[in-house]
Amino acid sequence: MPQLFAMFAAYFAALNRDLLLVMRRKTEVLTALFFFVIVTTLLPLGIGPEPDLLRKIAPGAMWIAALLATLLGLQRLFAADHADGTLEQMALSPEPLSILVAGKITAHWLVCGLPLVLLAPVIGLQFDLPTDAIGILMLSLLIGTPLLSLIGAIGAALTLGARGSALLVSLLVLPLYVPTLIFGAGAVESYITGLGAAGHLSLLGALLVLAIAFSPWATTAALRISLE
Amino acid sequence: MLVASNLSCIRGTQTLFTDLSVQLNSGQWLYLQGENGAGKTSLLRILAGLTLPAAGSVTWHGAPISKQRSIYHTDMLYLGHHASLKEDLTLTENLRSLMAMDGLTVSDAAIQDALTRMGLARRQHLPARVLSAGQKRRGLLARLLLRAAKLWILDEPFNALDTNAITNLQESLRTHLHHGGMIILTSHQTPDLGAGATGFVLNLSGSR
Amino acid sequence: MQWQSLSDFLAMGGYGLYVWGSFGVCAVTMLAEPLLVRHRRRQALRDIQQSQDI
Amino acid sequence: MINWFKFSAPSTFYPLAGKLVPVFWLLAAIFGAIGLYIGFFVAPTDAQQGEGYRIIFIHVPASWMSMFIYCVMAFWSLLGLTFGTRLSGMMTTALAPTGALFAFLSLWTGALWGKPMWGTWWVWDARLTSELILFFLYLGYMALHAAIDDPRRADRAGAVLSLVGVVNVPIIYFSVKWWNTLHQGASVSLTKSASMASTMLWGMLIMALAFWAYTLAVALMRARAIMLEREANTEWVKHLPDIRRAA
Repeated sequence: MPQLFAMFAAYFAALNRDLLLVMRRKTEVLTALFFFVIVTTLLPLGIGPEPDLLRKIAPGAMWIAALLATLLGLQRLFAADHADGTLEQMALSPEPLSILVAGKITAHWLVCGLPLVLLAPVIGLQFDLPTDAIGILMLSLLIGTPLLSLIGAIGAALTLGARGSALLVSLLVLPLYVPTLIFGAGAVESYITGLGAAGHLSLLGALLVLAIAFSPWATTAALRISLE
Repeated sequence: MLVASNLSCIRGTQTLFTDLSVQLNSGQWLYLQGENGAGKTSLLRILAGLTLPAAGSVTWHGAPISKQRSIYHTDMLYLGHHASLKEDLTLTENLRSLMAMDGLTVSDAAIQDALTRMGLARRQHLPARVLSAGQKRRGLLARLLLRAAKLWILDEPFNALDTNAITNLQESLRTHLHHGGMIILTSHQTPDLGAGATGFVLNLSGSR
Repeated sequence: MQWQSLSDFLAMGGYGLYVWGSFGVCAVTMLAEPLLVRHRRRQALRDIQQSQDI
Repeated sequence: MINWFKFSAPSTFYPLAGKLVPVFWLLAAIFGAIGLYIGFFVAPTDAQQGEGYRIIFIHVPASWMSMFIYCVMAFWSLLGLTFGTRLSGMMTTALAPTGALFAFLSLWTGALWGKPMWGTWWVWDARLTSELILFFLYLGYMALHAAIDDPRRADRAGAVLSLVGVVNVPIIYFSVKWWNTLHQGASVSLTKSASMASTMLWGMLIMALAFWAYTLAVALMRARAIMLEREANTEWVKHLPDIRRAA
């Protein structure tokens, strides 16, 4: 029992530290958020103001914007810790590194993913989405954005210390994001067309469970390799 | 206690050392010598369990360190080249989060005490970014006092320290050895670890 | 045998461009790859040779 | 029991691979000749697709190989991460470009098949789309490996990536398939429309064998080159008979 408690303490320590760092340097949250807002605002300007068309592209457009916004800060997820040596100390902690990594991924989601979920209704209104569809959109983002952080962490860890890592992360991570994008945007779309979103959402949930089990482990393996 | 046998290390296409064996018992120190690029840091990282050796094994109390990571990392503390401090956090916050991520809770009083002993009492609430290199180094060394680790692995601990701080640190090292601790370190200058403790000097430059 | 003549064979019943486009690219790449690999091995051998001569 | 670790030492593997390469070239040539003969002279003209369908004799085997090679890479990666053998990383790296080549060929021939049959170079068909993503996975592996300077680290990072990839490939495939049926896009697939006559199946199987032998030959050649590059400073390389011959 005390061991379990120590593990939770370590998890929250990693989470707290990253949140504290974000509080000290607020630009990081705002970058992802601004990017999301700007892309989703520019799209109607580029495509045209017809409400029918906008409603049709809304789920896909917002999901792609969320995906790219997540990608934007991904490369920095471990880079700072790697550069200042704190990652080394985390790897030498008596607590499992995967627990600390899970804490960091949670922090990344709270900073980059959750704000997008909360902002989605406002953007949804821009695209003239009906209220209940906005609810489904928020739900799909709520399940899907942690998935983006979890999968992205693997890519961020793998490219640590590699040349041109910012571009490399996108190349590695984007193919892995395909199922998330399909189920996430698909949920909203099939709800709008009257097919119901339950199937998509439960598959998204299954992927999330799989990623929670698998991603911290793979990320840890990648981090240990990059520390060598 | 700590036994490394037949270690070899390859960096890129270059072989830094082969068939290197070391044993360290309670109350003993190991001082690594060698020019830049001879593999001192690589050896330290292998002994700390950060890097896998190309061949050979490291055991702690008879079991390989990779098999008992949690136990070994409780007993061992490694301080590397890096400051290992977050620039935006104060020294107290830095130490507190490092300790918490090690699964240990320490009181703020204990942190304050350790920082005071390192001569940083008045700097404890400043963000690390405004501190000098030596002050950061001392802030990190305060971890030695907070963690009850048996084995200290220190990469150039005297770097950037002034004479006063060097004397201070040497005193800490001597006390640690006196209480049965173990120390492995690299340094440009030969450290004075007291006549009472036994130790070895390992010269790495001969391997090329 | 369903081909009356060579030109008939090459025409592929009107699909010549597509069929030979596929098989041609396949043949070219599968010939080029081993050649590139052979070049790479020779280069490696040459580098070792040079480093030994010095 | 055979000592596999002995075979996995580059100094033993290098000459062994050298002996195997010509064997696989011969196999590739024989199977290739038989496969092409079946493809062009034995297989009859398709009632619906005319002669255009003959593309599947390379399209389908290339797609099979591109998936198979990725699985083999994942297998070597797992071996490499668990046992830390040097050979596994070299084999994975040696296989990747060939796998990417087959993925590319699959896409290329798919496009050339699609144009006369569907009237378009590209459809977001489930198979084509997942093949495209597989191609990106190969490119990702090669880019990651090339971006890390230390080959040992590059091998291990690549191994983690290919394992993550192999878990994702079926998920990607099913997600794309589901997405495709939902959108009622082109549901025509290559194998379904060509009624799978046994001559065609045989032709594809033999072509697949030819590609398999080709892959082994090229991958072993590339593994030999990689060994020379990486182990240039070791004793066994210095005493290699090849060094004299190359002069």
